[in-house]
Amino acid sequence: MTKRFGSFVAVDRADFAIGRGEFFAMLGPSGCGKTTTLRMIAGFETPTEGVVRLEGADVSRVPPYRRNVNTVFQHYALFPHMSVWDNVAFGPRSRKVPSDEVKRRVGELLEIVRLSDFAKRRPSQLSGGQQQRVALARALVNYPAALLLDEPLGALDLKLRQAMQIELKRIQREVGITFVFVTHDQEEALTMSDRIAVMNEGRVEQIGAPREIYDEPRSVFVAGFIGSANLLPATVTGPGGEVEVGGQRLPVPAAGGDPRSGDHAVLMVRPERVRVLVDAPANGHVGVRCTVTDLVFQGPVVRVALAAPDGSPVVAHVGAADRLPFLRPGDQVWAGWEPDAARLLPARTAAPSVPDPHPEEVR
Amino acid sequence: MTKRFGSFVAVDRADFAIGRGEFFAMLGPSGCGKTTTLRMIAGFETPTEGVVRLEGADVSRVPPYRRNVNTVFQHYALFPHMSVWDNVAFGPRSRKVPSDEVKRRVGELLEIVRLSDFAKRRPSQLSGGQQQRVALARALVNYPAALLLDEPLGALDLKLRQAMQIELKRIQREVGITFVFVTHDQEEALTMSDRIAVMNEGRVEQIGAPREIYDEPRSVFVAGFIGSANLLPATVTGPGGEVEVGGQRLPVPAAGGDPRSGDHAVLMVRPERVRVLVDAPANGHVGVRCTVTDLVFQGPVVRVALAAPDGSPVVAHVGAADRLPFLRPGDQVWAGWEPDAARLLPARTAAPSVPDPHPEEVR
Amino acid sequence: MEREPAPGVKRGRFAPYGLLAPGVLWLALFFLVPLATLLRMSLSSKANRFDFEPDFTWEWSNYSDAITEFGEQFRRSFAYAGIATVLCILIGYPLAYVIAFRGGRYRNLLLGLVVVPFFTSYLIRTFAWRTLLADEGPVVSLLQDVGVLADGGRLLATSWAVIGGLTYNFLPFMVLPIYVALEKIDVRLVDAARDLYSNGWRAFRKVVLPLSLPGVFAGSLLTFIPASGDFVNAQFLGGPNHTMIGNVVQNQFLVQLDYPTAAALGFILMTIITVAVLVYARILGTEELV
Amino acid sequence: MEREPAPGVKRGRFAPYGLLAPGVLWLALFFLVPLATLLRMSLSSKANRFDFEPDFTWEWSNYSDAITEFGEQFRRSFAYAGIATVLCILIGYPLAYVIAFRGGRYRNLLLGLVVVPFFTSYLIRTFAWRTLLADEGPVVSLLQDVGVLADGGRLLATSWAVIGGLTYNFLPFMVLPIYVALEKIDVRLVDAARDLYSNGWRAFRKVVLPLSLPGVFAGSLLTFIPASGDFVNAQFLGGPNHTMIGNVVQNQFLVQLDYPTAAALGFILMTIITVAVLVYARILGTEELV
Amino acid sequence: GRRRRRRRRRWGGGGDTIVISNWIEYIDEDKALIAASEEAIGAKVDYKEDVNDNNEYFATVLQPNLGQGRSPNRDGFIVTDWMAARVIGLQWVQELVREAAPNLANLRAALADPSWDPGRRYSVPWQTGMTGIAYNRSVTGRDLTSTQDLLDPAFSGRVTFLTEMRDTVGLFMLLDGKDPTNPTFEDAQGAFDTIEEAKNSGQLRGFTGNEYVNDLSTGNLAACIAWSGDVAQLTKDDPNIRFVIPAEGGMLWSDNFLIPETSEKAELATRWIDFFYDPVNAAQLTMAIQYISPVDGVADELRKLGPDGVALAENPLVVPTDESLAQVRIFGSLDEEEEQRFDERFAAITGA
Ligand SMILES: Nc1ncnc2c1ncn2[C@@H]1O[C@H](COP(=O)(O)OP(=O)(O)OP(=O)(O)O)[C@@H](O)[C@H]1O
Ligand SMILES: Nc1ncnc2c1ncn2[C@@H]1O[C@H](COP(=O)(O)OP(=O)(O)OP(=O)(O)O)[C@@H](O)[C@H]1O
Ligand SMILES: [Mg+2]
Ligand SMILES: [Mg+2]
Repeated sequence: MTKRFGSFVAVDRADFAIGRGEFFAMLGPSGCGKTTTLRMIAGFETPTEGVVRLEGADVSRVPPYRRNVNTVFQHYALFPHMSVWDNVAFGPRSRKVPSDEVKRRVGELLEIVRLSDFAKRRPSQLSGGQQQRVALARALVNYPAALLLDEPLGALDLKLRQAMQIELKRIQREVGITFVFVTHDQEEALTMSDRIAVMNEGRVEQIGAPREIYDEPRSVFVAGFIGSANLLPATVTGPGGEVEVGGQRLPVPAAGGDPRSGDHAVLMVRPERVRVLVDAPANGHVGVRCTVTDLVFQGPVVRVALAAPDGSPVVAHVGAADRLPFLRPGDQVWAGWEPDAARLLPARTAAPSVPDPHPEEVR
Repeated sequence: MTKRFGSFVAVDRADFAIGRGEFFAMLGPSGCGKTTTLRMIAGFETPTEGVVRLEGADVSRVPPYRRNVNTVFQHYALFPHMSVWDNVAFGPRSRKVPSDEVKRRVGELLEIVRLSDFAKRRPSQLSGGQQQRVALARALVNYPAALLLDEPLGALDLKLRQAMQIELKRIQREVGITFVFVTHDQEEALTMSDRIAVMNEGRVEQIGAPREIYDEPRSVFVAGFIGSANLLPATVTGPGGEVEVGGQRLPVPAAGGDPRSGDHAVLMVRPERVRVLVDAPANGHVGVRCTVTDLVFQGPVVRVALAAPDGSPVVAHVGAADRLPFLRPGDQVWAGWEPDAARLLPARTAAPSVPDPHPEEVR
Repeated sequence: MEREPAPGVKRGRFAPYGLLAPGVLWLALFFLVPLATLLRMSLSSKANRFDFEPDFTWEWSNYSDAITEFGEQFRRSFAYAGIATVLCILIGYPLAYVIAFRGGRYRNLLLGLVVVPFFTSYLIRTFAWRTLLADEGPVVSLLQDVGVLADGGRLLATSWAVIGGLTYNFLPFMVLPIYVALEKIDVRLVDAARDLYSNGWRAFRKVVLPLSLPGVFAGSLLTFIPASGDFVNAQFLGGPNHTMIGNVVQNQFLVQLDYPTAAALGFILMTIITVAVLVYARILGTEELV
Repeated sequence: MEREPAPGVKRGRFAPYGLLAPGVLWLALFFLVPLATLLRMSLSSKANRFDFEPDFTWEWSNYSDAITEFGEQFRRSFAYAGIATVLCILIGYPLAYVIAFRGGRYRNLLLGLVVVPFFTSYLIRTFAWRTLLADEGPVVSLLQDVGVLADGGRLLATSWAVIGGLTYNFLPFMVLPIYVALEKIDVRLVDAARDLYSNGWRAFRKVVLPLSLPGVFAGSLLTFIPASGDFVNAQFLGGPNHTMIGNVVQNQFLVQLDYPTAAALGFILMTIITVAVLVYARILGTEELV
Repeated sequence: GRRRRRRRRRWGGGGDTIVISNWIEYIDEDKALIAASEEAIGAKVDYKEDVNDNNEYFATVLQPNLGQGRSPNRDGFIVTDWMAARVIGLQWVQELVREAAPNLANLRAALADPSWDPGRRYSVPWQTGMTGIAYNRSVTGRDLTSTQDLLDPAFSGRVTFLTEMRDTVGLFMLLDGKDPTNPTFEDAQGAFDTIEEAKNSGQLRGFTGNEYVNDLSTGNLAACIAWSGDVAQLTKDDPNIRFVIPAEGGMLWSDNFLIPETSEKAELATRWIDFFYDPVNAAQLTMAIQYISPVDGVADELRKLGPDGVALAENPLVVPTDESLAQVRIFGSLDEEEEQRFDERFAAITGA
């Protein structure tokens, strides 16, 4: 399906199926069309082209209230004139659920989102995170067949987010809801979802299980967008999977496609697979010579920034438990990795980490 | 300073100083009073008790427009009747900056937040993340002495967030702005800030450098809130720092205070310092026997959930490069760590990871 | 509508204090002085018809007499004005709604179409209605054809003509405030309601309507107040059996020169309307209103 | 005020279609028919004075005659109504502002205080003003004391009395819509403006005022339209040199029985006001308005 | 329509009923006279006080009904003479049933033969009054005698004229030496010019209905054109308020009873008005409302009604002396076109 606002293409031929009971995450840079896609699924937007099918039936023209789908809106859209309790009770009451059942369910959901004590307040008297939790409760209380969540946990602190993630998972297990999830928290996407769709500029770039997306990205964009990745410009030198990187020849397992000798490509290695070695890599490891440029403490890991001989940055995440040699910027070291930690990706012109809207998209 | 809404205490005797040019982060569970604290600094709330000083002078009653402080609001508060460009130009124009200077600055800032092509749109025509970036640009364009940011990057994807973090750091370096930052992204807080204040239920629990907060938390709440922590109930058995955990005696460096023998305490170990060992820990490591309960792939690390003999959960983060024995739930293993990886904290009644508002706070 | 200040906002600490001055001045000049003058007048007694400075004698009988004598006109005024207000809501709300939510770029034009007929003067409008409702006019024929009206039936000089005229004349006073209120409603809230299984009607009833109540309330005041004091419609569209309190007041003032009675009538009118408005506010939900 | 639909919302797809019916009915019944009747009448010519069913003869001279003959009253009407509207904004906006933003829990009460005096009838209010402005009345004495008014000066039967009366009578029509608009403004936007170095006045001018313009516009219409067609104030507060077009219309209708001229006057009035409103809308910023 | 006190409405039922429209407060307060008239004619009288203004009554009751040949549901109504002339001209009224009304012979001779209803076939006066000048002696500081005095610059801005065209124009025609009993538009030019100039120079404060009485008594006005009936009351309370018939002459008007063409009870209606032409009943009416009665012999009957009656009989504003009657004129009838020219010119001056 495609959606245009005037001549602006917000979603461009997105085409995917979501299985029943699946936990489906959508990732993508800001403004790439995630919210618009969700809104089409929920029924607030009619696709300019294409159709939306729910359980086989074309629902492109079915109004939202007849789709058994609920949404947690990015902007919450809480009813300002109702108390928290009434906000949450809105859905069940619309469906004429008996009032003691409503009471029970709302109580339960407020308990889950830890807002039982705030039931009588108006949304405007809540903090941002509290409002988000009300939005979550308001959608969950309906036990819908599918739940569309637009960054539902973005305003919550890590602990609460984790607790909510667990609750969501539990509800999914118990009720069998299909979750479609927009998030900017990659860890969240990777931990929670069965499959992930990575979107870019209105197009779906890759769909797959988290591990697949992480370990076997199909494009430079996906590799760069999910997790961090060292992307080294490479030239294919041999058909068997040998490339030249920064003047050095390295063996590499080819990713899909059949790179021909001389092709320009990109070699990807995840920072956590990069080891910082004082000596040239040995026992099966390969690597390039680098200069240390920076060291940043990041809680569980230390981030070591290096520069390859051709100037490309290489980052290594070194666990606190790994005994790291004492390094200072300027030191010469080796960045090494096991050959299967690297992947060869087709080169792309656009820099993947800068999701700049192309000028021709806006008129 | 203290702030009450009616009888509800939103901020309770927060008392801290922020140095000039400092990057100061505020962390805390949802609804703990971060936004309220920021609003008092910015001048939108008058403290019920206490004063706010800016550069030594009491400004508690100075209106916001005379404080050289700008805010990025949690809800953006973009002017709906103005274009993106006019929103950003609002501050400089208020200060009667000459119009070509305004043009230059606004252009520059829109460039930085990557919205140059959206300058003519209304805020309602932007995606959530784009709106947030406008809010950021609108505050930054003033080069204020201090910038208060209330989750300014929450709606941005990881890449863009990182790019923005770098821009913020650069601006701080160049202009010497003091940043006060509310975030739910701990990595952000830990990487970017000079000091961190951890708040809980309106109170500031600990203030310190990121490393200090992470490595030497002063309370169970802080330990549990920042990063993940294994918190094992312990009983102090010897004055020299020996505790009993799950039937085993372990040496441990005592954190502040002087635990007396027999005291109940909590032993904290970060998951990334925990190694999963098939055999009893050796060469200086200590540890407890555990049962594997779950394994989750999380991108850079594998999260191994264990259960100590007394049932307390223990989590280990094992890097992808660490050759992990093949494990299945139910396997018996050892959770081991170096003695200096553990810290002994005073026990607390309230479970720290559940920031439940206490009923007596709400009337 | 209750709109609580956003977290911890003290509304209007930012109000320039100078702004209070007009308010105080207004209170004194426009509120207290005329009201006091009127109150005094309403409790005075005239020595004779041409006693234009009646003595202030706590003449409460002005009130009781006015009520017994003109009770019928009072009842009629409030009945007519009330029905006209309800009709204005019934016609004006959908109009405002359609314009605000479905008007798209024609909103200005549509709003214009609603308001433009009212740019002709009040009297002309009333006269136009007279032509419209005339015994040989289009409306009567239509109603007779469909059988609503008996063959010899008429509309002019009936209550319905007066009510119709009031409704017609005060419609923009209903449409505009409702439009202003509707126009501000965040459509995303309607999306949310529809997402939560509310069909259009329920979404309207539970979200749009409550949020637009201040407009309905303002519109009702702007319609009911002038309608209940009106005398033109009753005079030109109604018969002698359909006079309203406005006609009585007009007569007392212009013809009888009985200012105390007229003032008493004004006060009674004011009291009844005030009570009516309070009751109305409560029905709409006071708490919701402001 | 422009409020663009939230990302990709098609406004009002949810509008129950039945709601359109009253709109169409309204258009036909209230807009087209009376307007057509009136237009026809305005182009008819009378055989003699008591010809109450004039022939439709494309009598354009009705228009040209009306303009040449009553140009002065037209000018005066628009001047008075215009000044009264401006005064209503100047008095009413601060009032509405203070109530909406500083009223707190007294908002209902304060709003009541503004509106209650208008619950007395229109005529009574006008007469109360006459007492107020009388040559020996409090206002004249005050103005004479402070020297604004010469010793023999008076207010009654001057333009100022008419303008004052119009202002007083139509104030609630200004206050209520502005209040409705102000009441919906998100105070957090004001916070944002103040944060960005705007003092109260600039925050007001740049944020509150633009966001409240629909209310000001609606209020201006509700004030200007009836004020420009009014005849009561000019009759009772003004002198023979202060008559307005409403008085002319009244005279044409009631005394001269010249319905074609009256209808032509109505149409001219309508045209001029429409143009004035369009100009006004452009000044306030059309695009901003709806 | 003019005087008031409290009244009670009573409802009669059954039998023959006639419906009469009259000005408000134009009958005794408790309507004993209506009850008496009912007895006299043997039918119920539905007495409606629904005439406020001639033009308005014409526009709201007469024209919409009689203009389309429909009954206004009235068997009699009372309007001022020029309006009576108009409806007679439009043939909306029917002849009185003179045979049934012997008392009508008591009509004062001066009123018996107006140019617009020769021989009073269609109309008889209900009450009459004089138009002259009223002034507040304490403001003017002198007595006024002529219409010319209204133009005294000393009273600038403190003078009003009447909106009733025939009264105002009539006085100024007399001042101009023209005869308003046979008015032509040419004759009236001078009067119109004078009035217009008074307005333009600011001499004139405005054109009024009878609300002038208020301003006159409070001193806002120095002098004005006024009706005798109003001033009769004012003078009693404040001797400084005075009424004169100008030396050049004043105007005499009457309110006339007419029977709509559609009425089927013309005879009953005629008998009803006849009741008030019995000098005894006429005196009762005068006692109650203190206007000038059109009935001969009222003065004598008044004197029989005690000291109040005697006082009224002596009051020249209620029972005018012969010489003051000699000074007043009735504004003559205007044909349709002339009337329109008069109305238009006058409206142009009053600003409407
Ligand atoms: N206007 C108000 N009236 C009553 N209580 C309020 C109001 N505004 C905020 N609160 C309460 O004060 C507490 C602190 O709110 P605050 O907005 O400062 O939280 P926060 O730390 O910013 O939370 P979050 O991370 O969810 O945004 C919350 O419990 C909230 O419910
Ligand atoms: N009403 C609208 N008119 C024009 N363009 C719009 C409108 N709504 C959204 N867009 C544009 O469509 C694109 C996709 O918007 P969408 O809200 O789907 O993004 P998103 O992926 O949800 O982004 P974010 O992560 O920032 O919320 C954006 O570039 C946005 O500017
Ligand atoms: Mg989005
Ligand atoms: Mg907050």
